[in-house]
Amino acid sequence: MTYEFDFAWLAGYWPVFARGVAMTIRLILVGGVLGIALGIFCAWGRALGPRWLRPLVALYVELIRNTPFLIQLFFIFFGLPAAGFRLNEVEAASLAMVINLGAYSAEIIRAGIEATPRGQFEAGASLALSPLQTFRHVVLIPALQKIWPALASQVVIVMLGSAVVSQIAVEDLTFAANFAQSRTFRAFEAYFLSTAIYLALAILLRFLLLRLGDLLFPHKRGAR
Amino acid sequence: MSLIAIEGLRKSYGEHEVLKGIDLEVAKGEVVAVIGKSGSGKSTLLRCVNGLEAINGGSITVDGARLAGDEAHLRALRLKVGMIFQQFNLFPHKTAGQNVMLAQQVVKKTGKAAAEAMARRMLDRVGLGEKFGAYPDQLSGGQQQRVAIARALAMEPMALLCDEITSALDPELVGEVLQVVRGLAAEGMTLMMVTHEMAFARDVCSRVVFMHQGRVHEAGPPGEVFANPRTPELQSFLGRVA
Amino acid sequence: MSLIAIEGLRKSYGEHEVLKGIDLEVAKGEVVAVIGKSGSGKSTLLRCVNGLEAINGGSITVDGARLAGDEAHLRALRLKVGMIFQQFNLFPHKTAGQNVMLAQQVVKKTGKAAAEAMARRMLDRVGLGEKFGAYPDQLSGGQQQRVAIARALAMEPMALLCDEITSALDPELVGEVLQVVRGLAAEGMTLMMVTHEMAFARDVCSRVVFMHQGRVHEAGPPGEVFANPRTPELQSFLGRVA
Amino acid sequence: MTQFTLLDILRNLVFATQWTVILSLVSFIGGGLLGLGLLVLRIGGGRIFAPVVRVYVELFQGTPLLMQLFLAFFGLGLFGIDVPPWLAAAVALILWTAAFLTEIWRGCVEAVPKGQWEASASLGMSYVEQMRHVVLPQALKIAIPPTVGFSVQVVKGTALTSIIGFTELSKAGTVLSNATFQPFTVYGLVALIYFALCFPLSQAARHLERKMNVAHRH
Amino acid sequence: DALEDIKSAGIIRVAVPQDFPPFGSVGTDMKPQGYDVDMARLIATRLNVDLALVPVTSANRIPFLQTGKVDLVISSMGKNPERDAVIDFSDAYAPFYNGVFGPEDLAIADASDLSGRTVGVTRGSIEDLELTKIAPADATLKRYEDNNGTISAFLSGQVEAIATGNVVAAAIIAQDPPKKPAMKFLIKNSPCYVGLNENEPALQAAVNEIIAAAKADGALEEIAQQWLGMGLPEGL
Ligand SMILES: Nc1ncnc2c1ncn2[C@@H]1O[C@H](COP(=O)(O)OP(=O)(O)OP(=O)(O)O)[C@@H](O)[C@H]1O
Ligand SMILES: Nc1ncnc2c1ncn2[C@@H]1O[C@H](COP(=O)(O)OP(=O)(O)OP(=O)(O)O)[C@@H](O)[C@H]1O
Ligand SMILES: [Mg+2]
Ligand SMILES: [Mg+2]
Repeated sequence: MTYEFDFAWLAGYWPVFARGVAMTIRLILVGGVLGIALGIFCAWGRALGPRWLRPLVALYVELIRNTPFLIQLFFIFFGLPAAGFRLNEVEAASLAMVINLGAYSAEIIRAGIEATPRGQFEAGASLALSPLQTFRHVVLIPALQKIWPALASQVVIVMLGSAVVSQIAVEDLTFAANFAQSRTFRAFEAYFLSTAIYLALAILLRFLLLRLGDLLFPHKRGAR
Repeated sequence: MSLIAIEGLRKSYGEHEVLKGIDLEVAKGEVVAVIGKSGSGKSTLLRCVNGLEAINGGSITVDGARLAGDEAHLRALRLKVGMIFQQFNLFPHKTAGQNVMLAQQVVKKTGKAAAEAMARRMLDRVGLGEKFGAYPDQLSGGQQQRVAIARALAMEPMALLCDEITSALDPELVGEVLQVVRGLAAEGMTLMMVTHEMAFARDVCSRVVFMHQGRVHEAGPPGEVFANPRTPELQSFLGRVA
Repeated sequence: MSLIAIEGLRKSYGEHEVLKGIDLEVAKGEVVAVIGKSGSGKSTLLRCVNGLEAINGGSITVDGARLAGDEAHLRALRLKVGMIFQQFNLFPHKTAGQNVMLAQQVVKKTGKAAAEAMARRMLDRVGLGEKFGAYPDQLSGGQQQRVAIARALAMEPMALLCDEITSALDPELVGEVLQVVRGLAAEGMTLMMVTHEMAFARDVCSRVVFMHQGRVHEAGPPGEVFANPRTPELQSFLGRVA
Repeated sequence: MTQFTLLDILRNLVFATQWTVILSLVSFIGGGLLGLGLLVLRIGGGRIFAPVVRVYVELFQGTPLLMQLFLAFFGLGLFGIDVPPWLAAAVALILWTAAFLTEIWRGCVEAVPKGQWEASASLGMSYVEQMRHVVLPQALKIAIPPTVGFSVQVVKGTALTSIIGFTELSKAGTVLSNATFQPFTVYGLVALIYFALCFPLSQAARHLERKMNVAHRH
Repeated sequence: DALEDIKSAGIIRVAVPQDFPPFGSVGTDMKPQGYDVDMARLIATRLNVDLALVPVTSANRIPFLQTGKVDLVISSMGKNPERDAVIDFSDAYAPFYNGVFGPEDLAIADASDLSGRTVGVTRGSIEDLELTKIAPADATLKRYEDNNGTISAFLSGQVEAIATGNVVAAAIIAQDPPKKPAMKFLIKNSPCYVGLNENEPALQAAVNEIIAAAKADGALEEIAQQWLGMGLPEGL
């Protein structure tokens, strides 16, 4: 079988791809920032929070981690309106990503918190810091620093996983590929292109996150 | 009236009773050395006085206020009594100066400028004026421990609890930390310190408390305690350490 | 002829030259104490002799064979020279006995029965005959360090390198380890040890080497070195430690 | 239009679940073996193989699994190589799983304290002997919880094989909801089945992790 | 030559949809059924070969064809010049009654009334292609992966109207949902074509012949009655 690759059609479709890339970036920006914020809150809730909060967080984390993202997306987009809460597809996709990353990052950040030596909590306490102040000023930053690479990987995974939001008509990068191929039947070219863009985005995103880590944690700690 | 008054203090971990009724008073300006074998409950005693452990019986009174378990009381207590740990426990993501400033700003709501001035004063006092901007892992163990002391002092506590603060240090660095403590004692700070440095205890302390199996087994001025240990346990303990 | 001969040894980490030309000979049966301030290069020296660090200049000769960087030479060297670390470094997934047996079986291809017999003998020798089946985390620090000694001895090395082997131990446990080392010295083992235990060095060692800023600054019999330190650096070092 | 009872839906979903399970097992076992080989190359492969493995990992972790499956199945077809869907699915999933497991395990090997390497070196062990007797046994132990944890991702990852024509659980869900117009029933059941598959795995991972923290504090 | 190959193998492999009723969905036994499936069966019978059905989605049906994993794609495909450049099409084999549907009280009479409104449609389907051409610029088309997405979007109120086949709309109404889709206007009646690889004139001719014959002898009419609930239109 000889197949001739042909990218001439791209002339008409590059705006679709450009918009798709922009949408994917927008989703991961919102999902990343809010997802990690939610993750921090949940990690705190599960490791140090009030007793009543812990099982709730655990339930949320387990529900999300043990079901596919696509199904979560469907429930948010198609299901929530039945409960009188309508989100458009972009909002729904963003929310799904926040909730998804929130659950995963909660587990990762919790590991960082639990790896914090007890002495740090005690030092905070003995200086009369409240538990919340100790968490905020003493525990959080070193804990985040410890798990930052893992967190960066998870953000990349969520970015790649966001490909399925095209199923609820979000016009992201995968949508662009699907859309172009549904018109031109140039499936290989469309998917090949989108794969290459995803790879570039993944590498770039990881690089930027690690740089961000350097900025957030300017002081590299020596080998423990 | 004594600054710290401990009465009938009991503390258990599960089944295991670690403190079996401790009575101890520490007057203002006193320097008390707590000695004893590993596992005799020295650390536990100090941690109870700092409210880091919930107690199972008896009472602890600091400056007239009895210690209760709720957050507000605990914070009030800890403002009166500072604690320094064997493992320094400096905050690794903050410089020496920020370590000293943090609690002032967060707990006492001191302004940044005032907190910084205080931090510089305290770091000067422990001989580390020029290390304000250094991170903990850029400091030697002895320097880290001195920062920890400065950090506790910056809260202007009425007493300091020190738990084997030189045990994690290389022998050469022990001196510089003890020098700082000696200075504090001379200035009249109330100190309660667990230590293995017998020579130091003899020189500096006004009273030595020997703990054994969760009780105060013997106590008295260092001259008496070290020269004429009455119980065989203390005799054997001193024999081994010296 | 000396067992270990170090000539003009240089070692740098990046820009930082840590050993600046070390000359040192250790005869068979000698017990050499290496002392010096933190960062003076003591550990680095020992690690070079054990081939754990690649060297940048000079030579190290053990029992007539010059140390080269390839795997075969390194293994031959390490069979002649054992090393014991500050942090014990026992294999946590193996019992005391298995810790001692492993290298015999894997490296020397000793049969299981012979390796076990040797392990029992060596554990007996360090006073831990009955701990054969215990896992490291079931042993105290002092016991763990003695297993580490037994493990090194089981390889029947010509010399042992000891890097602050008591520094991670609680003061009460130091004695039991030093007791074992004292026994080895008495039996004629060649020892090169970094230590902060000056009293021990004075009692047991045949020579003391004082390192300062990557050089051997002063060396001699302990009587001389401790009684009449010639350089101000050694004087100040001894003054601080003693 | 054909009428489906709830039982019909459930029966078909459970039937499709067997593909999910089979694919998961294949990718996990195959990916584990391949990952182990890659791990050895990654940490002991020197200047030639280690970077190759790094690029491999970057490639497979940096692109959507969906696209990997697509290219494995159709891409090879373009070159006239006719791979059956089960083979393409297995190969792509194995390659993908291996990329992640290699990285997870590398982290575990690096978590073994340096002192263990030094102690075993000073006893005269060669690199391979150190690995075999000292480092890997310890790394393996640390590796169990995250590995079991990752299996959850593998189970969910198999959903994407529908792109090459596999009717596993989630594809069956799509097809059924298109036939019945009852998306909530169908997807609700799908979610439940996934949860039933994955929850025990993640619980096991957590349990192992906790057990390990209690048992060994080295 | 593909036709030769099919005959000598004694089997024809046909890609059919599984997520696009009534053209392709599944029965309770998970076996494909629908207009496209019957069409495939018809072609196989008349070629006197066995039939292998390969379920596909809109995302992978063309790769299946191009990599030689199937001989024909019968997947309610519409034709456009771009598509025609990549694969070949047979004559039309099925009509497609597309309309825009909305709730009773939604006032839409023709394409221009879609101005400012959100319409759901299944991506890559004929109605997607056609509606894209005729919808005013300020109408928003939301393109879902499959019919199910489109319908769910309508029922959950995520879109105001949907473009779909009349049979699909009828099936929704049969479920008696709170929101019933009523026909607003008909999109151009655009037929479906069988897709096959380029440069296979023999196979193309054979398929066209079968389609013509089936139109003439009523076989296609029967299929249409069964799945679309109405006969073939004039001039298909
Ligand atoms: N968190 C804890 N849970 C259970 N038991 C504990 C805990 N902390 C301390 N113990 C036990 O309480 C006893 C006293 O411990 P403590 O740390 O007070 O002794 P210590 O005198 O400070 O000893 P050392 O000189 O070794 O520091 C010991 O038997 C110890 O095992
Ligand atoms: N792996 C390394 N990379 C870079 N620098 C190192 C490394 N190991 C040691 N050094 C540096 O080499 C110097 C000598 O270190 P070494 O550990 O030999 O000192 P030491 O005399 O053993 O000190 P100590 O008494 O604290 O153990 C120190 O300045 C140290 O910072
Ligand atoms: Mg203690
Ligand atoms: Mg050293």
